[in-house]
Amino acid sequence: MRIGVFICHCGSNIAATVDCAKAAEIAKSFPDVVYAADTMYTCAEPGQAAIEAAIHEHKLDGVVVASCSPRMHEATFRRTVERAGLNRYMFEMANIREHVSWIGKDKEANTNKTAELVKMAVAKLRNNSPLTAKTFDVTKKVLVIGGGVAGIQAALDCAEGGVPVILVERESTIGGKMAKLDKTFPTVDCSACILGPKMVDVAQHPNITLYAYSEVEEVSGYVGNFSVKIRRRASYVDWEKCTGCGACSEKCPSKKTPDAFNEFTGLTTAINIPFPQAIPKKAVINAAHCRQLTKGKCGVCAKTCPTGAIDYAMQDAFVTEEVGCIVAATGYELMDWTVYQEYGGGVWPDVITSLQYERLLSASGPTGGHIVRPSDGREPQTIVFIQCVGSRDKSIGRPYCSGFCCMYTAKQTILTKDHLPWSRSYVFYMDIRAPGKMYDEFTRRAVEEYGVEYIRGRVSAIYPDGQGRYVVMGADTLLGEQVEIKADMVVLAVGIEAARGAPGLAEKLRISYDAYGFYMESHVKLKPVETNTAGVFLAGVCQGAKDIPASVAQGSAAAAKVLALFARDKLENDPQTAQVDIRRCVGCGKCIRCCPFGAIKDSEIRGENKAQVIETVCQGCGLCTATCPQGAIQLAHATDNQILAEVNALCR
Amino acid sequence: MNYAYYPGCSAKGSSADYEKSTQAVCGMLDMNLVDIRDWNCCGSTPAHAVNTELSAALCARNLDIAAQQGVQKLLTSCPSCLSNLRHAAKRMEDPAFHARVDELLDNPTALKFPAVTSVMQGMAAHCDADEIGRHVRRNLGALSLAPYYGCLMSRPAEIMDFGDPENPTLMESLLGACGAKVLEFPLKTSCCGASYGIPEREMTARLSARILQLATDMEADAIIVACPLCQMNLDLRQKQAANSADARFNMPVLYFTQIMGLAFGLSGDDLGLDKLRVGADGLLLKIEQAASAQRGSAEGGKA
Amino acid sequence: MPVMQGKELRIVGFLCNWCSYGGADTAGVARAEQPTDLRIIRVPCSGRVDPLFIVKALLNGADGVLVSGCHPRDCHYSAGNFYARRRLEVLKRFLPVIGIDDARFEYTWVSAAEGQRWQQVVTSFTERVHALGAAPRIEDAKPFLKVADMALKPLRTLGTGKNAPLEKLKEAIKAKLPELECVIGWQKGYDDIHTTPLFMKSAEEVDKLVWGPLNVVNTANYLSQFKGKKVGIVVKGCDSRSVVELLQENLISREAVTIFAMPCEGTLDVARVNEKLGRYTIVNAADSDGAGLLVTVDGKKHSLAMEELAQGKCRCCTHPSAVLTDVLVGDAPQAPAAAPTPPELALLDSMGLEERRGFWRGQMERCLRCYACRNACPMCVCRDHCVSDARDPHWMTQEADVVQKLFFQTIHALHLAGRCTGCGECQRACPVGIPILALRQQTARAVEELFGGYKPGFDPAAVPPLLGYEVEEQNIRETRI
Amino acid sequence: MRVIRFIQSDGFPDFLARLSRNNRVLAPVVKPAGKRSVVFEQWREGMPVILEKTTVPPKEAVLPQCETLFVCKKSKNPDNPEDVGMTLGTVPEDASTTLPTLIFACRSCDARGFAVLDRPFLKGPFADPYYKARRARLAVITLTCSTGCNTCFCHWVGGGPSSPEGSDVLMTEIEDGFVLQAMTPAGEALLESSNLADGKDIFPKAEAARKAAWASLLPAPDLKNAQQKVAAVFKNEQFWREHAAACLSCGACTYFCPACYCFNITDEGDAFEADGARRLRSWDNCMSSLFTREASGHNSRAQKAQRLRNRVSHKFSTYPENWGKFSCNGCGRCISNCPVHLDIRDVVVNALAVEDE
Repeated sequence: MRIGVFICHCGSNIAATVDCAKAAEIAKSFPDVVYAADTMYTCAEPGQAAIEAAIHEHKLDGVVVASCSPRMHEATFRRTVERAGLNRYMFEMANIREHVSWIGKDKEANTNKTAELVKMAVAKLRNNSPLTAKTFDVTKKVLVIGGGVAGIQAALDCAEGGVPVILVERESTIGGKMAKLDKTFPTVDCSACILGPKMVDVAQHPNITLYAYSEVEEVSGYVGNFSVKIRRRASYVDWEKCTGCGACSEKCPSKKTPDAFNEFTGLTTAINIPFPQAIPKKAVINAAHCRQLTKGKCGVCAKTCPTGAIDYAMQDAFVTEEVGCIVAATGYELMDWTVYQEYGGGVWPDVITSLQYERLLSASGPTGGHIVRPSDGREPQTIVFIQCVGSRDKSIGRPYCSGFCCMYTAKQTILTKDHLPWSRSYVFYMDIRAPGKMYDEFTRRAVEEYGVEYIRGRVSAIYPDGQGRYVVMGADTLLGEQVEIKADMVVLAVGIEAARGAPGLAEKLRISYDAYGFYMESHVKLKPVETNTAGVFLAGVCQGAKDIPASVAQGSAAAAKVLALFARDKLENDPQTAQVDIRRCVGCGKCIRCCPFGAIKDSEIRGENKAQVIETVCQGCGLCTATCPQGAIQLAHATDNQILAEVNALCR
Repeated sequence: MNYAYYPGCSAKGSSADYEKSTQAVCGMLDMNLVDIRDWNCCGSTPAHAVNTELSAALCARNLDIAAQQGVQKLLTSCPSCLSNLRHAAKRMEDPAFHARVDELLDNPTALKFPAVTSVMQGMAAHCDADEIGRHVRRNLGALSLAPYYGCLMSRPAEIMDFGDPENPTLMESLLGACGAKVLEFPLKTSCCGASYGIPEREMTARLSARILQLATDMEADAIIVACPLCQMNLDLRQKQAANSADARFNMPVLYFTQIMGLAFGLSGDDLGLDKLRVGADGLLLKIEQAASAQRGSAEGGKA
Repeated sequence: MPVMQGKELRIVGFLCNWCSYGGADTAGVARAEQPTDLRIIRVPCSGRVDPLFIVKALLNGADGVLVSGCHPRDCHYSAGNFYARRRLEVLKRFLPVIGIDDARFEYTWVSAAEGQRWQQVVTSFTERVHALGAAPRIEDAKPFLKVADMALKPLRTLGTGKNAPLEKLKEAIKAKLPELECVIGWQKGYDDIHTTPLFMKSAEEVDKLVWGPLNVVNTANYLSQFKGKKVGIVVKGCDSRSVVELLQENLISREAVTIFAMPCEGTLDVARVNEKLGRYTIVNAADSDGAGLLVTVDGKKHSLAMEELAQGKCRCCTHPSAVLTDVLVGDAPQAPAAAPTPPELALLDSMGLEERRGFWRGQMERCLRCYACRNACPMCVCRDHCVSDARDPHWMTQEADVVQKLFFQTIHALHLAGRCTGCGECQRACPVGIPILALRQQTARAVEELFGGYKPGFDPAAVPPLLGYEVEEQNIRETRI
Repeated sequence: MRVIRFIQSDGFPDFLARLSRNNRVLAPVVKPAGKRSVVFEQWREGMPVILEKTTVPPKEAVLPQCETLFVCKKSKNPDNPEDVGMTLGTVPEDASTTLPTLIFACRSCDARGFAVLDRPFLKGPFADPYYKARRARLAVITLTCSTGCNTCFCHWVGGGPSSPEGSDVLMTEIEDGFVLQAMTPAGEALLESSNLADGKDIFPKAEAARKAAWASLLPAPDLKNAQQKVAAVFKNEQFWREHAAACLSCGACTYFCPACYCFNITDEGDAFEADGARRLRSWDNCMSSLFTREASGHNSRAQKAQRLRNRVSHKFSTYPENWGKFSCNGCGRCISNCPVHLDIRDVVVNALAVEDE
């Protein structure tokens, strides 16, 4: 080989504590090095030009740059050598700034260390070989998982961009949590009024295929070419025939079915349509409460249905869809707040969650929009709102802020005053977090215009006073006093957690999730929509707490990522993937067992089992290489011999 | 069956009725409580507030004596004693602390102390609900009882090992086994004011009043306690509490052993009921009335 | 390039690209001053770090090796560091057995944000290595030869299988033989006190089958070469555990193998038998009295008592009966529930690090690299593709020095971690009697301690510990720096 | 009759010390191990010698397990990094190259091994200089065997317990001492330079002992047709498959054979490093599949049956074809060291029994 070495001064960043000229001189003694120089700013235009010139002049076929971290400029210099006609992988970098000049002042030691790092880079480079990316086709179709507002937005934006969308929703209707809300902050406009049209758009858009009451069963493949198996759960109603007339529900004799859509604040029928604006507006039988399905006799709905859509024998069905990208928008759930024994642990009927309160406020809710106590149906006079129930509480393992509770609590107090003008509302809060546009003004309105009493402090206990009311004991930390309020109703702003089943889906999608089940974005700041699995994007609360505007924005952002990816007809892989030497492979399958990405499969070659890497799925971690005892599978650009060359440069 | 027992100072004075009823009820349950020899005060409230090591030394001496007697499990009635003994045992697990305390005591103490637990837990471990039920001679079904543990019995949870620190339920089980109607009493672990009855009389009165008020509002016939100090604040100072809340209370405050003793058919004398400031006559009357009503209906049935 | 004399020591770091390398960058950006000894090798993931890189460095002059990856759950590749944690922890427990101070190797987790922590990690690790000083090299150690006491008291009744229902077994084999390519067993070898593997294809050949304490060869070794064919195998308890491992690794399929088993009463340590008999020309007679063999060689009678001459592994064998069978003939004998530390390992346990280095130097000097150990190992599945002779990857040179030889044994031991059933064939096969089993026993002990008492060779469906992980490891204490 | 000397049983330390003045004396010693292992080691004052047949043959004295053939070093012109100079470095010296080697208490079979090695290394069209250098300075004192053993069969293949081939001195144990008989001029010189007593008078005792040893051997089969018979079964795949079935393809047979001499050449190290690049010659093992694996991946002996056939054929058919003698001396180590107790005698005897087609 003919290797050129460039030692960068980085102005005085490196040169102040490293003798760059001496290091370049030492580098000349290394094997295959035919050219070595020290340069002032290697990354600057003249520095890069010097590299290109040297490649041409000295017929270099490999380049080592000793400068800053490769995390900073490896991509830069790879482009440089590529411009000069070399393969981008015939380049190595020695980090002599972050790892040398900036962390020690001993110039002799630093110079020696620089020379050794260059020697290691040269040793590795001598074992490098050119790598080229492979191209492959893209299925220009996207799967959106979750039909809440984030998923709806992502689906609509993709569909508008001309991409066919498969939208999978676990419940029988899309709309998610937003569909359950009465009004939205900070404008106090009707949630159903702004979400409803979007839901209708989903139903009507020619590019969107909606699978409601369905779940993702299996995901295989890789960016551009995913294959997704979807389980369509048995609804016991043939949706092809169901017109959504609701006659079944009117006649259903099983009227004591818990109403999940109404957050169990009321009862419904075993066959029902969750709410009038449901999309799709189709009936579903709750199998656990249907008399026909549990006891084998009833059949009222089947008799009632004018289109004969009822099918008690229906089984789960499966469809497989081929897509190029996946957007996960699985949303959230309220955490199980009953761990708070001091708030009654779910025992006191008039201590309810904020989402239950939304249903009480909602005109389409179980009380028709009248605020009444679940225990006795009386209108409450004093309502206490407690924030951060299950948020920012390390004692129960929930250290994070749920993000939007401060705002909806303010909204709920305002709505309460509108509904019950003579009522009094108290809010126990830790801090008011209202950083959005018009948000702080909104909370101030609650305090200043609606006379809501905000008390900064926590509630230590709630207990019934024996007379039908509740004593709320708390602290007012601003006044340094204990507070006791006799309340008729208590509303808990319950913290959120990732949707039920989120980790399981993450494993199917091969994306990471945090300790609370929220999906991990690729980079907290710079890649908030991407995941570590190429082609899988995130939208909405599944990635972390966010309110409606942010969820919608992220839905659009995910769609933008999808559209950008689909703007190309072919995709390229990163060629730093594992490669199998089939002569050495004995087909023991240890690599297959370990691969975190399912990127290795068992294939038969001339009657023998051999490992085969799916290059487009391989992410280049090298776990397989460390696992294979005979070294038959080697991660390109980090092969055993390449790493051994570096070890041998240091230890012999 | 013999159990090593640490009575604590109150048992010999202000809560002699607790002691008397405890001995009586345990006796009926075949729990023979045997005092450890030459025990001393646990240090009560003041000691640990002044010096942790000196306080631990007082307890360690008791624990060491018990250990030397070969005791495996030591029972005590008073939550304050229990707390002190258990805290000391925990702190003594630290070898350095152990060494310093040994120095204070002029004697090396045992490396392993017996486990200390409350008489209430001891009782529950000794016999099950059915066994307790077998001893019931008086039907308490007419009574609504408010179980009140006080703040000390279950806290801190990691030291006291008394179940859910906010919502212990052991007393409910025992009272329930005796046939009483036990109220879900939300303030069961709230503070009564404890030893602040003297320096902060107003505050104590207010705290006790809250408990008494709730019990009254919930139409409890009595508050049942397990702590001498709670009993004193709620019973002896009931009038002070009433004054502070501008209310009137007439709430008997009995030790759980006293009400169990009543259920077991023991007499008021056996249980030291005469020591109560708010008498239990009303309770006894209600039990009796209910019993005669039942007899009446039973006889009526015969007729 | 030699280290700077008196100033630095040779410390090699393997850092994952995504977290720790970034953490080291962050430390640099923060100008967090650090000792200059460390040389960092950037790898994609801590899971890429083959523990053998570390051994290679430590055997060839590194004074310390540091591996750092993303914090658990933060791996860029989701699980690489979980695998790394298990493998590196096993390595950490292995190093002392070859005389390398485990304090010279450390692994830890540093995120890209933790510049300060990185500074502290480098500083404290460098200080630790400097406190230990320059690493002594194995080839400089004073040879220290010591022999393990193999004549231990057996924990179970040993016997010669004299009353084992061999005829019944033969009938069973004959019954199944028509469906099978062949059945692997043992036959009389070149004389009456040596047996050799038998491949039965006909009823006449079944009649050659022998049973007894001379059946030392692990028949499972031959199974994988019959992959794709239906074969039968006669096993001792220990052999059956190798069969289970082969099944676990998909090297054979359960349907294709028929397992015939008889409970084993122990086998003889043939090397010690040979030593006891001395040089002889001919075996005149051989018989068994149940407690041992009675042989007459060159007209002289010898009693080969099982109690005295059984293989070390047989004395405390916990599973004399096969753990997996299709045809089991005979009744299972009594066996101890757990085995004590094996004698080879106990010997090493009794030594200090310097003695161990001397021990291995002295032992390895006579190794001829014949690889009988490797080829006798039923779990050495690389077979003709062993890295010992490969140039790509080029882990070892062909030089006949102690470092290469010990490195090979380390490769074998680490490749067998979590897979070795302790059958001892490696050691038995060694013509010059190097007690290499101790190295495998050490990895087995580490695996057992670390992974909930896992013992290989019992459950074909189990996930081998080093091919799996737990998010929260019960027995791994993670942060040492 | 050549020079004959006598040494008392307790006279070895003095004798060896004297020999060690000018020689690297390799003598058998026991290595403590779970399995008894006897190896040749350079004798040093106080080292207890054991007069047993060694586990490892003395072949290493002339053909080391691994030897550096040459060292190559590269250096650069400091002014012009493109100008790379290459020099041959010095091969690190060790006792095997600096001193003449004397093998003490060799056995006849092993001594005959040197004769087997000499033919291809010295007597072919090209003499191997590395081998030649060591061989020229090798002397062998052979202890004649007093009995046969269960695995050895020297008398099948032209040798015997006191076969002189390859030995400079034959040493035979008699009552309270040993008779040493020079067999070559080198042996004569060696004995003459010693201060041992003359042994001509008691030589008959030695002769009697040797005869007794011969007499103790079991009868040998006639191998005069072995070369032709082994060659004849060459294509009988079934024959070789059956005999190789139990073989593990390890090197215990070849590496411990005093007459196996196949080697491999590899380059290790880096010419720019201080220790340079080394060209190594190391023992190779024809039982390993790597032995014939070509760079293309093709392997002409992929099956172990083919490899066993090669080993046995080489010893009993092709080597004799070239050199007129078996390249097996019947030491039996391939039998005793085989992990699965395979027996080369069976292969040969069975080959003899195969009816010609």
